[in-house]
Amino acid sequence: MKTYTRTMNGWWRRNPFYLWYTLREWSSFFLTAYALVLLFGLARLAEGAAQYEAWRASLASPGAVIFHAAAALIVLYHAWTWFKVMHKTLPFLRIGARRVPDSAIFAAGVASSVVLSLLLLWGFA
Amino acid sequence: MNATNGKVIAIECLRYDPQTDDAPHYETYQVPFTDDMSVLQGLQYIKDHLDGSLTFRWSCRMAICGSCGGMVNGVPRLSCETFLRDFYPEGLRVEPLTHFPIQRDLAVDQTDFLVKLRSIKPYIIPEAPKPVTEGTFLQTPQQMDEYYQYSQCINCLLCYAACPQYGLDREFTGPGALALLHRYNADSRDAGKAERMELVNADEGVWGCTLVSYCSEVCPKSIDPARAVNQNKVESTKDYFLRFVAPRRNG
Amino acid sequence: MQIIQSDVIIVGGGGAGLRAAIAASERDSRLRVALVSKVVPMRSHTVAAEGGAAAVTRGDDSLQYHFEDTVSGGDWLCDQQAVEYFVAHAHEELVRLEHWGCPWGRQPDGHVNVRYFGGMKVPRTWYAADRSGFHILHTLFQTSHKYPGIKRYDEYFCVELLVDDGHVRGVLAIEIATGEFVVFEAPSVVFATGGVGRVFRSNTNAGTVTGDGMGLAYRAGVALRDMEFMQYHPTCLLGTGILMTEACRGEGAVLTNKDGYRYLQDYGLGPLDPWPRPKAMELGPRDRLSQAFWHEMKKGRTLETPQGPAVNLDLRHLGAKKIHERLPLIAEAAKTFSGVDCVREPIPVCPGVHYMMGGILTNVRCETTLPGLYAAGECASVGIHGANRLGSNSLTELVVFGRVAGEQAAQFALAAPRRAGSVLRQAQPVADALLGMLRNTEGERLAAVRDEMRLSMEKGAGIYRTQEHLEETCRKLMELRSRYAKGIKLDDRGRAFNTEWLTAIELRNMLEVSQAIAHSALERRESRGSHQRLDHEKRDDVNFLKHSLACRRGDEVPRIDYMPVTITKSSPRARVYGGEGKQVVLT
Amino acid sequence: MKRSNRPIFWSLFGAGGMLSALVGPMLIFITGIAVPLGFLLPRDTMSYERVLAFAQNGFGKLAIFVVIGGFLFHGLHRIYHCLHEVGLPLGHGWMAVFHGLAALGTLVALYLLIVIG
Repeated sequence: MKTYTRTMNGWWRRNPFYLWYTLREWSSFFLTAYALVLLFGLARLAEGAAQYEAWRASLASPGAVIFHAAAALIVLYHAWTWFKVMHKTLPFLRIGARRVPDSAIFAAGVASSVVLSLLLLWGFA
Repeated sequence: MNATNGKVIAIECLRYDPQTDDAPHYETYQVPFTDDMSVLQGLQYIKDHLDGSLTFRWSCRMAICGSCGGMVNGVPRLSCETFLRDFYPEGLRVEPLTHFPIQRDLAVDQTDFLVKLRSIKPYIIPEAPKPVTEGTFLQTPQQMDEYYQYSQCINCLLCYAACPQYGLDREFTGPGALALLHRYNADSRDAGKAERMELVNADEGVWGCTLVSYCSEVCPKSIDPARAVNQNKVESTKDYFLRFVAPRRNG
Repeated sequence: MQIIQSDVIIVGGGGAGLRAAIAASERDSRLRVALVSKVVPMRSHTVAAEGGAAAVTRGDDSLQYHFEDTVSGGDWLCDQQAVEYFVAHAHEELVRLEHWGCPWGRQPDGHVNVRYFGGMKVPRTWYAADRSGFHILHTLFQTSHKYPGIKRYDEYFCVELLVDDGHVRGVLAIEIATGEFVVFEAPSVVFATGGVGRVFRSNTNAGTVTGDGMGLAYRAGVALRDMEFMQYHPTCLLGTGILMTEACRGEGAVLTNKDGYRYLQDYGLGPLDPWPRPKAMELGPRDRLSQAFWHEMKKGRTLETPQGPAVNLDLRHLGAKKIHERLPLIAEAAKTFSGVDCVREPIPVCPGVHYMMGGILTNVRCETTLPGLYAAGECASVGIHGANRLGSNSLTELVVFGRVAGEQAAQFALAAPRRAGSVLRQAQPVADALLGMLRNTEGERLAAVRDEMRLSMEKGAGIYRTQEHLEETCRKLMELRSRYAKGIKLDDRGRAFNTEWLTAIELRNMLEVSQAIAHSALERRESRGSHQRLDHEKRDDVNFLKHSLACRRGDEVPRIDYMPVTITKSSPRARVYGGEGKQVVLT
Repeated sequence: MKRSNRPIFWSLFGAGGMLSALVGPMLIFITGIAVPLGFLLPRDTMSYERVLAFAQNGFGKLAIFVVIGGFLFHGLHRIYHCLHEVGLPLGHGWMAVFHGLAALGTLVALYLLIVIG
């Protein structure tokens, strides 16, 4: 029986939902790059003050700041989506006979992120 | 057909005839319509009055039989509960469910899904045989709630058309079948989880999913198949590590 | 032409067909059971059944009550032996469905819950919300995967029953995807092909409900029994025909006319109480409710809408919680297809053709008069529905008699000697004739003939019938048959997935089954159950306490014969509703 | 059917994903924007002395290790999928390669943290 199979070429452009998904997935390039920046900084730190300071100075370059701004935004989007789908990995949670709504799990995720981020800011300061 | 108040809408349909065509093409039909007409009724109008060779599946026309799924302007929808008025005056494009091979026009080959449905052992595997004379199992509404939403699947395959991972890799068992797998695992009457975990644990099982979750978005019965799949990633992970700690009796 | 050998062929993959296939396979796992269906089983029309399935369950109920409700509901045209078998085996079959995973509604303690339906003394309807048919079908379909003996042939359309020397030899089918003819050969065949509601214009039935099995059996010389009894369901969503289940009323919904008046009290269904009463008002039987609508319409007391006259089905007092728990599909369908939020507004409804009480004549063992041919489900007339089917008896019928048919067919196949001789001799000319349809260069459009048939059936064989209108319909059907014979011109000349061709073949069956309906109705000069004659308003037990049998006579109109009704313990009485029943406590 | 090794990879991916969702955006903001620009936080927040002290402290070592490792495992897991999704023919086996790279980066971090003392 002859059938026709369509290609998947450019599938991610076919639907806005897929575009947002792709953005979420491509946040990983930024996150990985950021981890490498940190790893690089750690290496400089191990090499001594001068090397470390050079690395630190490079962070203030416009290119680095633009990269970090983009990375922060995209990882923020990743965080949002992460909490948005978090309930899907969980069994039904119940309080008494009532199911905990998915929106509550999302809210709990966002709230913990906010609290931890503020703690982090406070820790650095 | 009722009076149409003179409104006409353009429906562009994908056409493919395996007997004569090597690739699909599109054909546009001008269809008079009323505001209560569904896309399915638009297609029926074409078949009855304009071109009897347009091929599509349909049956219940009330969103329960799962026959009439298709892509409407690129989105997987049941054509019986999608209305022409929402596409007026621009018109709409109707295509067969994506990711499936096209048999003819809007009809796709569903065989792959049917094979996968079989592979998940979609039936109660009881702990021990229970004679009918013993009456029903007891199941509280809360126990029922554990699987009930996943039992609502009408096998319309919209979730498969929504899943790029299935499109990219046909080995993936896919959202619909996995949601049904979970439906049985989560049923208090069932004791077949260990058997079904073999599929869950395989590369073809839940691991093809990257939680795009568009399946849950398009599901006409709000089943949330992505949840069933991803809950089973956790189950499979537990199964993977716990077997070292507490091996199952039957290995 | 490919020939596929098996032991039992089941035609139709709905509730009855699947149950028959499982029963045959359980009878002997070595049997090769071929399940042949024109759709993948889960698309079958069982899927659309909503309200539930009846079986005696509660302590205050009894088999006697279920029997009486069924027989009086059927206006004493039921075969009482069949009803006795049915009520006695109903419960075990529903329990079996429960064991197979059907998510029946539960009480808080985990026991199965039951609800009221029309014409019931005591609530006995098991339900899975208002998607009972959907759950039964999927439970059976999914459970059928457990049986390696069942081999499915999805999307094979049966076009002829093959009979040789008075014995069934198999069926001829078209593989839809390729358009190739395939012969399925086996000593026994079960027809579980469903109803024929699509011969009427306004109906609750899926597009597949085209009376295929009835047509094929009829062509093979088996009589169609009680075909004049076509049930109108009183509450269908206006404009679409989508069923608004009787369970709405079972849960407490009321029907009002354009003045907000509960009109059923005017039609022998009262009195109007502040509480629901079993077998009264909205809990009356379907035939009476549909007829009351007709009278309201004649009195000008229905709502006039662009889609025709309607009354209001009012659920508002049930409250959002109960509606969404018990009637989610209704709420969803009313919203999607009519834009009505049934929590806030009443749903506009009107009657629509719903169910064929008659069908292929069988005895209580589902045997037809043709050795080796069995029938079960809506396509069969096993005799439990009489002149009007009680709501929620049909889903139970699918499993009770689906099982009987499967077991009997298996038994027959195990005992049957293998017959020599080729089935192709009969199959080939049929296939050639059908292929000829693809070559017609002249003729009219399929839809034209089909639509004229539907309109004519609705006019002549609707809720109320008269000699004059029935005769006109009979004439029209003959005319349509000869126009069909002259030729239908198809746009689609190919064989692969040619649904236009298949629809044309369906239409052939529909025209013939329509004739059986119209002529049976013409000959029954009385009013009984769903068959109401304005020119013969009374039930006439002297002349018509008997089943009609429509027998095919080639191109002629059918011959209508009669056979006696089996009466075991309930002699005909007046059929009384309303009045004396006690208060209903809705759970 | 063959049991997949994905649970190992998926756990690491998930742990990194959770960590990056909880603190990722703020961390990037602090180290990449706030401190370098002296915005909200003083520039010397990440002075050599402070960061060295942090990296020599047990808690600090753990934090740096977990952040770099977690982000790498999460990130490279998803990069594998991204490349697969744009059509590169990367079978299931390639997952190990990407996680191997993440493991390599994590080991380098571990080495550096030990070297720093």
